[in-house]
Amino acid sequence: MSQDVAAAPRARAAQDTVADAAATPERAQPFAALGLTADEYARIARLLGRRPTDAELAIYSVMWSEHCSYKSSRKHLRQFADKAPATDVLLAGIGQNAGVVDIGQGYAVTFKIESHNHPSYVEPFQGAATGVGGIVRDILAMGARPVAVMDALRFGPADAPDTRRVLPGVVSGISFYGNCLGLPNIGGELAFDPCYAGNPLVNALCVGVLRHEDLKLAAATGPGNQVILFGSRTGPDGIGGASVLASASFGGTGEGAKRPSVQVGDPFMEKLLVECCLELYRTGLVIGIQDLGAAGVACATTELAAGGGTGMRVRLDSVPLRDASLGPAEILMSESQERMMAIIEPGHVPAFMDICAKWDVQATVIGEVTDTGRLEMSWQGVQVVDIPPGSAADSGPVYDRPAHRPATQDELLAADPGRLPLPAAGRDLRADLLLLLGSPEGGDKTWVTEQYDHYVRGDTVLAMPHDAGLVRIDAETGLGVALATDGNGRYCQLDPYAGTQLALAEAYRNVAVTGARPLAVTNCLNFGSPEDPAVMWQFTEAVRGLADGCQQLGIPVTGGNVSFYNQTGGTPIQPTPVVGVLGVHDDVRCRTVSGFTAAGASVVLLGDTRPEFGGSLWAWLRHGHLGGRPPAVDLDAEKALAGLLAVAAARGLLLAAHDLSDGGLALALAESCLSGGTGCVIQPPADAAVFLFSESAGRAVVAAWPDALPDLVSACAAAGVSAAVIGTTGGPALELTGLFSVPLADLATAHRAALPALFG
Amino acid sequence: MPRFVVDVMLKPEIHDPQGEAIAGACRRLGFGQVAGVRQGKRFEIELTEPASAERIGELAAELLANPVIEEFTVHPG
Amino acid sequence: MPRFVVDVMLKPEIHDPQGEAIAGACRRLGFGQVAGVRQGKRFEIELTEPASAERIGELAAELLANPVIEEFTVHPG
Amino acid sequence: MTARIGVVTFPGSLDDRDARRAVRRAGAEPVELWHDDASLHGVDGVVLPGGFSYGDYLRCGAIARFAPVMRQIIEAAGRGLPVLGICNGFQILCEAHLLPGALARNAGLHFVTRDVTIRIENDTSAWTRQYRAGQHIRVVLKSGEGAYMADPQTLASIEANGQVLARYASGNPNGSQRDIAGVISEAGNVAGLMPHPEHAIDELTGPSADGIGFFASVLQAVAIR
Ligand SMILES: Nc1ncnc2c1ncn2[C@@H]1O[C@H](COP(=O)(O)OP(=O)(O)O)[C@@H](O)[C@H]1O
Ligand SMILES: [Mg+2]
Repeated sequence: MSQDVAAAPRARAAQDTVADAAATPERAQPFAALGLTADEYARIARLLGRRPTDAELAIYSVMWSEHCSYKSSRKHLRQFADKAPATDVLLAGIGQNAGVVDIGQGYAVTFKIESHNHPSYVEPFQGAATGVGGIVRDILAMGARPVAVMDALRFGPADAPDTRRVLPGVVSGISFYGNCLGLPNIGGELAFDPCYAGNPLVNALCVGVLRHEDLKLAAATGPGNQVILFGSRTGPDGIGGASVLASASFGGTGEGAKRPSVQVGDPFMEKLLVECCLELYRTGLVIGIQDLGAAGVACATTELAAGGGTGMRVRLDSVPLRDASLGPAEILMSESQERMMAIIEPGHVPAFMDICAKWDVQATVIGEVTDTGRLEMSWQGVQVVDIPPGSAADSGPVYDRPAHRPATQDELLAADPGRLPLPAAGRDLRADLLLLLGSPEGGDKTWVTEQYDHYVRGDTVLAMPHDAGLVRIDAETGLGVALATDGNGRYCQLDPYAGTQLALAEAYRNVAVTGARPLAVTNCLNFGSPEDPAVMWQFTEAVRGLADGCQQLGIPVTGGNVSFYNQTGGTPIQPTPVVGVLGVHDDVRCRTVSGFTAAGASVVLLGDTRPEFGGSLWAWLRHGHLGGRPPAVDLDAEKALAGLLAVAAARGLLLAAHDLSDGGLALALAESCLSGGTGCVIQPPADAAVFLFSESAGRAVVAAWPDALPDLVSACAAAGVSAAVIGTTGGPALELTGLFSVPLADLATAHRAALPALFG
Repeated sequence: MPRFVVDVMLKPEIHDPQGEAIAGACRRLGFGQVAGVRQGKRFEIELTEPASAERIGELAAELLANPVIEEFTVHPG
Repeated sequence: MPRFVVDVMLKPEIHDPQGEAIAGACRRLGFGQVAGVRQGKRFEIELTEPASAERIGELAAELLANPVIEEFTVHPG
Repeated sequence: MTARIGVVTFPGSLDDRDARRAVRRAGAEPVELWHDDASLHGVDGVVLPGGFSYGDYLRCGAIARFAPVMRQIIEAAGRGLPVLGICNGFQILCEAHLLPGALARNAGLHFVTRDVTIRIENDTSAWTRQYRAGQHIRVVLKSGEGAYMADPQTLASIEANGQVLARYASGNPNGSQRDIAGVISEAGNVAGLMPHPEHAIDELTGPSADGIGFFASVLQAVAIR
């Protein structure tokens, strides 16, 4: 049970060696149980010129899994590079642990979003916690100091009993890990839909900061350099697959069945690991570094060696274990958390070890870099692995899976929301506003966000409830970065191409309303099974939409993550690409907030409003309707709006700016009133329901001081953004002249009610 | 009043960083003979009327423990 | 290997919101006969060599429990 | 000569950097102290910052109180050195018995991050002399185990001695007895505060700049001492 009292090591005779593999080509191996197809297994044998050993099979099975190899998505993801806009901000792009973007003044930032959906369903607390831990290590591995996290969450119906199990666990897991690590949580999403009932989405984002010269890459170079594994000891975490191998190869003692597929996070160890790595980076001793995530040692060794174009010799029995009964295959596949692998010159090992000791981080030399081009691993004196590392890391299978637009798509588009009765009377409009505002989807998210520390590190300028998180990077100059994530499963269900562009546009707009300049994109593509042609169609449309959209907006995709097999039985989730946009703020002191904080400012609606209710929150909540076309996408208009907002912020024209998305102008106005503590009086046009609830894209509501209004109007004209003065801030209510008035206190009560009523 | 105690512990194969940290602290405090610590939860349940241990076991499995990572024992308190 | 178990509970006069929340959840789940729940901690301690219960009691008093709000019992595991 | 205020970094401390920034902003010189230090390097006061020392495994602050630097701090506090524990630092000071009472799980059972208004009750301590008794200030609360608890005799005696430093004045966020947000030692030099004044030194990044008074106070106290 403890580190000091280890069980007896497994009998060495049981190991399948390279020599055995050559001598017994016919021996049956459980490749199917490890998730490999017969073709893939044959491909491995071809690459090696013999059957793989059990340990090699373990490596290929994890490296060629969908999760690590992107075998179903790779072909499509190429568009992100092929269509990338010409840019000089990208210091490292797709393929690295995370993309790195130049933000000026010698600073760079790296950011990435990743899913932890399935583990969070099985064990919500630990699943979500380790999701945060994993993405933070990705950022750390680039040489950056992690400075903030975000979380995009989607659950089944808010009042479903299972949501009551999953949501609080996920939120407290994120809270526990992120808070304990000292990373401010600066934003995210919370959405509900029946499609996520058996398959919640837990996507975590981390952003880190580095100086240009601190950039680190996952490459093992310099034969003779030492391979050091440091952090937590390796235990039997998350190796359900390896235990298949163990029981199949070793006579099925049943021991394998006990191997847990759930990992337990240790944020305290991760905090030590972060500080330890940053101190190591400062010494300049680190030649290459890689975090250990899914696929653990197997992934880190193959990718480091492949990245360096070298070879590596590893003594697997040097890996410090938490459970001495683990064999080589299990060590290779273990997903134990809070581990990193570094490449260090032999002469620098003592200095490396001293820093690790200072931070109480266990570090062990487990091998060295070679020039053989082979990844060789031994275990108690016998050789159990001898493969070309690139064959596992880069030469996995690539599938061009069939994709077909499902016939049901036409029915969905035909179900036009134009048939839905629109409210016209003040009483009905008011009721619909309160319905949206009081729903879990449209309501206040404080129940969640209050559990997250957004103050730690003292550089958070904006967090919830603002449209984007904003962190200061340099206190002298005011340089900072803004980040937002968005996704909308309903829009994507109707039209995955347009829906994905709408998610991109919303995140872009959320960043822009703070006054920041959008710069780069990350994404997490949550879909059903790629083996389902309808899902594959959704996927290809979404990727094409994102690549085209980024090209048009002139901001590159720097990285991301694909999560397939999000489905319950045969029913996939709505296609849910979650898009993260990062922007740079030249001076965070000029940021624009989302709330009306003072009376007497003109309320101006920017952008054009059309009757667009397809996939809208209003249609869904009021009528349970999902059909028709999602709002039209106009990325040039988004660009013009963003440019205008940056100019207005820099020139100090705005008291507030808030983007319009789910729930349209109605929700945006209510949110601005509530977060700033000031009401407003609005003069609605004739078609009030469209005015209030349509979700036309490319819009924001701003408040401008009367003396700045002429400036704003001319800036709008110059930018080609339509602007309509619709009212004035002030008063104790949200008032729509001639229609209705809701006192702020009543708005607040409705807004705050939903989540506490459900989750306590 | 009838009482039950439910002890919930992480399964032995699940990593228990908390227990490890406590074991380290024990040793630093001079209790060098501490080989390992595992930390779990103890629930003392008071009932208004008698119930079977099986019934309390159902409660434990449903609410007090997550059987994916934890195991529990029920005994009359 | 010698083992001890230390159970740590909040003192009865200290409010246990966690226990109350669990009792409420039990009742909502249909276990209406649950009158009250108190949640504490259970430490399983493995030793490399035998120790007296008094010695483990010292450890508990110094580290495992906070005597201001908690009380503990030691028993061989 | 400017005052030198030590800020301790335990493994798992998180707000040490912010505490140093606040000390500097108040005009003092921040000195980094390490949990393993055998000396306090002659500092004029010490801040134990927020965070999760040693992961807060077991109980918040329970393991940190045995860190080598704590031996020095306990001794120096006995000689009158001003010590302020913020959040996790408060928990450590209670665990070390430098302050009465204990901090228990929030009544709502969740971690709470919230801007709170607190009322300064004692304006004579080394850390609060720049405030007026009864003054309301706006600071940040962020904790999962922030409910102040003590037995009835202890509560009666700290009330009688004026050892309640501050109380929550905008609702009780965590179930603290008598709305207590902070306490001081009998001698008045050791203070514990659950909310974070160091996150309220600049309106750009905090709810107010009210928190700077804690750090300015100790500067004044040190000058007099
Ligand atoms: N899971 C979450 N984690 C952190 N912040 C969240 C989460 N969900 C929502 N938020 C924050 O709450 C605020 C309101 O969310 P939302 O209405 O969805 O914003 P928007 O419509 O601008 O994307 C935003 O500041 C958002 O970042
Ligand atoms: Mg928004």
